Amino acid sequence: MSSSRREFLMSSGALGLAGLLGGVAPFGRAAHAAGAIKVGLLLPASGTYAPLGEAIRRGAELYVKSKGGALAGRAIEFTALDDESAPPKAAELTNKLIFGEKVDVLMGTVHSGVAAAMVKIAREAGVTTLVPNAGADAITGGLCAPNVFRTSFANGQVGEATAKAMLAGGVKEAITCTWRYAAGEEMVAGFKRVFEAGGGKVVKDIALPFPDVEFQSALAEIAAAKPQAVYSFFAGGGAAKFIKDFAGAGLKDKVQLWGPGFLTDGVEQAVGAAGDGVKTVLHYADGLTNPEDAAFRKAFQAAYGVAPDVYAVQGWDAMHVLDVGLTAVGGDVAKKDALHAAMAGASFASPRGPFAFSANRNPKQTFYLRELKGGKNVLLGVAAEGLADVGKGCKA
Amino acid sequence: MDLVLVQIFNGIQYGFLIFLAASGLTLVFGILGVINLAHGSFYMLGAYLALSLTEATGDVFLACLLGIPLAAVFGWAIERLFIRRLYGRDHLQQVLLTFALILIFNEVQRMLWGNYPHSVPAPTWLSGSIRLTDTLAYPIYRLALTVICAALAAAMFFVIRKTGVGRLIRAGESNREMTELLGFDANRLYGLVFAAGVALAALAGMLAAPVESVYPGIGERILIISFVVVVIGGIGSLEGAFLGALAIGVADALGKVFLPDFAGVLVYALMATVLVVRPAGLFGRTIR
Amino acid sequence: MTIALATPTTSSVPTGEALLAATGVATAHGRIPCLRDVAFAVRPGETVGLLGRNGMGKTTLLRTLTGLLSGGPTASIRFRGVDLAGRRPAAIARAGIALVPEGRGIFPNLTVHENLILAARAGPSGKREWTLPRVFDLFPRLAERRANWGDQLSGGEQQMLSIGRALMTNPELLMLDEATEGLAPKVRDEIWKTLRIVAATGMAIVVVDKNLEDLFELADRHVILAKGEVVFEGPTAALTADPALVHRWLGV
Amino acid sequence: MIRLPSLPVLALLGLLLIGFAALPAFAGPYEVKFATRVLATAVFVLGLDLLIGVTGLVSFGHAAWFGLGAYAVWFVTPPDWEAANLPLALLAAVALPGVVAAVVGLFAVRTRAFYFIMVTLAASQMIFAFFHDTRVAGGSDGASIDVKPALEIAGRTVLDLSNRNALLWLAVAALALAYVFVLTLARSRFGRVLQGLKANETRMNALGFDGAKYKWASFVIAAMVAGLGGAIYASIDGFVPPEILGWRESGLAIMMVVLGGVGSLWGAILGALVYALAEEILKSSDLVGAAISDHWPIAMGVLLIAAVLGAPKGLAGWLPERRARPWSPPADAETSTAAAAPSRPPRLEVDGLRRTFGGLTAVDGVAVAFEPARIHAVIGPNGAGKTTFTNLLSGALPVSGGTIRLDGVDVTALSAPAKARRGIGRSFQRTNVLPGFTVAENCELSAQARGFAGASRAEEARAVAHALAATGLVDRADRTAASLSHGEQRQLEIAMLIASGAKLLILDEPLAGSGPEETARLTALLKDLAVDHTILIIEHDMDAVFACADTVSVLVGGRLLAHGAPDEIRRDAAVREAYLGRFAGLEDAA
Repeated sequence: MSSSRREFLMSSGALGLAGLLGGVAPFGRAAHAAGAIKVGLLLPASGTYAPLGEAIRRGAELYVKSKGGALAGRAIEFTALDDESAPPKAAELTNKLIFGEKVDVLMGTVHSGVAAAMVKIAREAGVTTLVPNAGADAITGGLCAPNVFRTSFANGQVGEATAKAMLAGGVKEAITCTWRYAAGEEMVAGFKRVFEAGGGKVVKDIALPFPDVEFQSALAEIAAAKPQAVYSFFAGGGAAKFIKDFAGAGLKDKVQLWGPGFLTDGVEQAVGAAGDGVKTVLHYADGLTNPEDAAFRKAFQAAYGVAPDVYAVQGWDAMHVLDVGLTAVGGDVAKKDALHAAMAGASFASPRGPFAFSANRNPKQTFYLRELKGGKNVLLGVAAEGLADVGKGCKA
Repeated sequence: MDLVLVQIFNGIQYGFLIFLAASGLTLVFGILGVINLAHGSFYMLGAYLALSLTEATGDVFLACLLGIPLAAVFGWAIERLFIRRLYGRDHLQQVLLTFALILIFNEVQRMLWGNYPHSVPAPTWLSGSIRLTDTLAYPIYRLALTVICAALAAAMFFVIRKTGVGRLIRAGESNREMTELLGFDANRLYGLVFAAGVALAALAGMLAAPVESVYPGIGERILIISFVVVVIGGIGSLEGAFLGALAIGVADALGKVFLPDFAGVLVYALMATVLVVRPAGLFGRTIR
Repeated sequence: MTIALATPTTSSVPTGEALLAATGVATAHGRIPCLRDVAFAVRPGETVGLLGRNGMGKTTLLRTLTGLLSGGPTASIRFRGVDLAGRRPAAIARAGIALVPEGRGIFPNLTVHENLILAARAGPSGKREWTLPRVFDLFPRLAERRANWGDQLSGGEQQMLSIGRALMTNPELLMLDEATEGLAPKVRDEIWKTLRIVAATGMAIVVVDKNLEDLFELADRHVILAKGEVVFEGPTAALTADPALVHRWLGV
Repeated sequence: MIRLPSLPVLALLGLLLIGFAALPAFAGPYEVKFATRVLATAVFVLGLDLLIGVTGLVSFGHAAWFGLGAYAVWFVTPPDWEAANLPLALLAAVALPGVVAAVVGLFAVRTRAFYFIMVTLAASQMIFAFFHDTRVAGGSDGASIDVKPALEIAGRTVLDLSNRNALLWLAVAALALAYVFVLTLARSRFGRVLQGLKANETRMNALGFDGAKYKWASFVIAAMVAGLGGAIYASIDGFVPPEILGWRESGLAIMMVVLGGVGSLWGAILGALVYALAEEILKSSDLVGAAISDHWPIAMGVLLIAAVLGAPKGLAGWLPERRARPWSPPADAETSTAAAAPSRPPRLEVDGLRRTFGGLTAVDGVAVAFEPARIHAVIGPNGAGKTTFTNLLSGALPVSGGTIRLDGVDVTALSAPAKARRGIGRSFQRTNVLPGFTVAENCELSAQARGFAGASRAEEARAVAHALAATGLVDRADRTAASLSHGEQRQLEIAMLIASGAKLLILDEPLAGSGPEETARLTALLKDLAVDHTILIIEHDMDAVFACADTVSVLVGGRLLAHGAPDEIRRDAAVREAYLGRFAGLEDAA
């Protein structure tokens, strides 16, 4: 695969750089095993979202392992790059996976900004693309394309579900608090759309530069405004710190803390008692009763020694969707149209409950209301059922 | 109104912390004449030392006690190996070499401690909160941090003003040649000052670890802020750095509440304004 | 006007006795040579006047002797039997050579008191003859100004402080560059008086100054530099006896 | 002086460009995109080298201009799916950084060295914070350009940047253009002044150039060049993250400049390429082994430290430099030397001249007249106020009182450049030639200052020929100033003054550091020049002063103690007293 690259480098050599560089080919990589399908993982392995990236990778790998290491008879080979949740590197790394590594399937990522850049390139390249987390509305909205599939959520979708639960829980006024970036804004926009339509009042919007974790100013503002509740979207390390600082500022017993489930997922242990009573809404929860979840949790615990979270489910389901598609085309990734059509039609029982795609290839799914208690996201009930995103289908 | 007061307090607390980091930078720059871009890496080193040593000892203050000498020795070695070659060279080379050091330090951090963010627990005996208003409480560790930083600032001023080492540092800052003519080896003085600068940055990182959480690249924000503080205060001026740090801290805290979109711009705008009005910073350039 | 070019008579300084014996000093600023093969010696307890017009190399020689400049590969600077050539200034200072530099080198951000105690150390042979009280004794004015910052002093006070500070290091050889330049006549007289007191303690002194009369009164011997070379070396009497010589090398 | 590239360098650059342009024929999309990014970076770094290498300003915020160029493309790209206009995008990418840099530059060029570094850093961080923290252009997520610029002529799309090969070729063309532009600029009369500022700003101001204006202009131009690079960058993936404005990118660009060789310009291109390739190589485990590729930043850091300490001249140091084009006298030099020569040397008259610094009076009521076509020496002990006196005459310092008249015209209040244009030229205590320039180029730069006084190019060329001839440097014309002997450098200083059109030469210690032979040659030269110049020298070498001066003025304690013919001065009792103290009387006693 890399003969053209060697030529490129040879030509550099011919251009007088040979002496300089020792005539070496910097882009060369060993060709992958014949017959294997190459899946490129663009996931954060560092930074505030690193734990999320790891969970997604584990979920995906576990699914493939559970199928004996092959989908539709084709071995799956993963190639991972660390995107550091840094948008500036997104384009370069995506190019590297698609054109450098020549992956058959691209899977990524957590950060919405990185995902937006990735999807732009993936659309042009037409490579089969799975988005296992980043909820940027545009990915299955303005940027949507037949080759792009999301197995997680759209940001607005989660915000809407949370607003429904908060209204149902009797919350009338709230402050929103999030990072000032696409995901945060969309989570808030979706929330406000439904919350205000349902008679709720948003007192104030607080937005911090991403990924700032100095929350003192925000907490002081919240304390000064004394709202009934805070609707807050943070994730990963930032979420853990927000919950702890929220309690440390003495707000825990005065103001209800609500948010999309990312606020508490993966940080249940880290926040300890400070997190007790935080209510969140998500398309996954601890204590679901479906058999798929029971099996999934058992396998995950056995493989990695920790309980899975929503990110692991999203990674798992991404491979499940790919599995459906590959099975339909007999493992031939070159039949892209058929592959993508089959994937778009995927409908199966996921650990999160029933899974199917909307017209935008974003999941239509159930959202659960949970409360963090003693280090567990305890299921309180269903917040919204069969909720789709607001996207209106692709333009192209 | 409460909010303003609370924010001023938050700003002062943040200001003290950046003073600790910036004081090392201003000393190194004022006396050695070296632009040290790697200063933030030493803050990062401190934060990670706090992480490891707190795990080992169970208390972040014990970690500080162990970490300070470690950081100082590390700084002394870095001065011997690299910084010493930069004296008298032009700024371009100083910028480059210390920039290259950042690349190396960041990667070493990744090798030793990995990429995940970690949190460092505040000591249990300081883990509560004090109620400020009926809705707002303030974590005791943050209060303690403010007190400790204030005490350290006072100690630093005492050392600089009242002790033999302080005299020598001030002398070296104003006239290197004359200190040598009086029999003091400037290279040793420079090694000492650099080690002290590293220890101060690391100490700031160690103390901040419980409130900031520890993550890769933690030093870079503090690096740029420290430079802003040094320029506002006047190169080599501890008083200037002190006032500059407090001004930046308060401006940042108030900006976050009242001009949320422009809080980041505000800090640099403050520096630009100071430079236009007083091109050499608030306090000329000698340490008294 | 007859001009007698006196060649350096190194024979008048038997090296065996010399406190300081420098030979082959050839200092250059970049590609401009400033000193050309200069030899310079000081005997124990002797006071030497170093003369020459501006730009002829006096300051350069003092700076070379104190290690601030390199005397070139041929230089040998033996002091109390040890070759100091190539040593760092701090090591030379500790070996017992103190310089009161042109411009005085007062630390403006240290008080008078701090300027003095910063320098306090025992001499190379372990003696501590010059202490803070004794310096204040020598310059009562400094005692009055002890709490003032260095940059709050008048020129004369600064020069006193610079001399006092040099003495605090208990040197074996005290060198002064432009000892009284820019000072009022009364202050000059005080400086000269002080230098005579110091010389009387047996300390070796090298003085660069333009006031020949005072210098001739103080110094035992003189060295004249011109264009980076030693053009005269001899006792004071040799100069006072030959005004033409003085005019040739120092006059207008 | 920045030279045209030598033949091997030209060949290398040509091959590189052809190689880049031909890349799509044998490489895949990844390589094409990689190469395009290298080209964009090279344009950016080229702009920075114009600042660092030519003007001598180390900017630690240059990425702001690169980033603004990229964002500018976003600003002019319509959010819908209509085609974006390529010429408009490129224009915006150059104009936006240019306008912002014009404002920042007003403040930045007033600072020096460290403060310049800090001001540019602060400016770029401010711009970064603006784009990162506000949602003006996508905030921290970055700006997404959905439709790439295209060039349409008469309804036909001629060049569409969404075609990656087209973008590559545009990038190749942009780099080639940017290189030719920056090189031409650096070698132009304007660029020559910039290089002069880098070598010695005080000197340039004394010659009559307003350094701040030139620095400002180069700051803005460098920003615009970087903006062009940013436009290409933005078109690669249609994605502009705010981090490209930040200090890390600025630092990397400085790395590339230094790696390539500061001030060579083509080195910037090589620096960008080699840095990118080195990073790729170090990241590739096949080539360097997993032990290194897993921790490539360490290897990169070590390489860079080695490069900084070991090869300060960078890659450019390894390839030959082209020699300077030999200087040739203008065709009409023979006939017109006389015409270029000064019409008549001026008379300088000062009255009651005074200058105080705080409480100290450095020059105290000096009144003296310097007759034309003579050598006047000013002597006096250290601290007598001689240098202050010359600074007042040349305009480097404003006077506190008194008047200065040049041929009867009051020039007291004029600035240094203005006085220089009136024919007052001064040299400095330390030699002050521009070491990297040839002798002829040094003089040409000085002669350029005549342009302010309305001299034509031909007159400038004649002035150079005249200056070289008058100072006996014609056979040294093509040597670099750095390679001259000390005495020759002094001659060159004087030649520069003459070339600049000075009629009154104020020379501060022209003989300092000269050996006897050089002294003899220089004094002979001064005597020759005194035919059509008025010369004022400050000198400590009394033998030389009394050998060549027509009058001697003695300054003591800021006052004019005596003024007269050398013999009078020699006999003056007050002067002797000043020089020898009370010992002056001993001669009479003896």
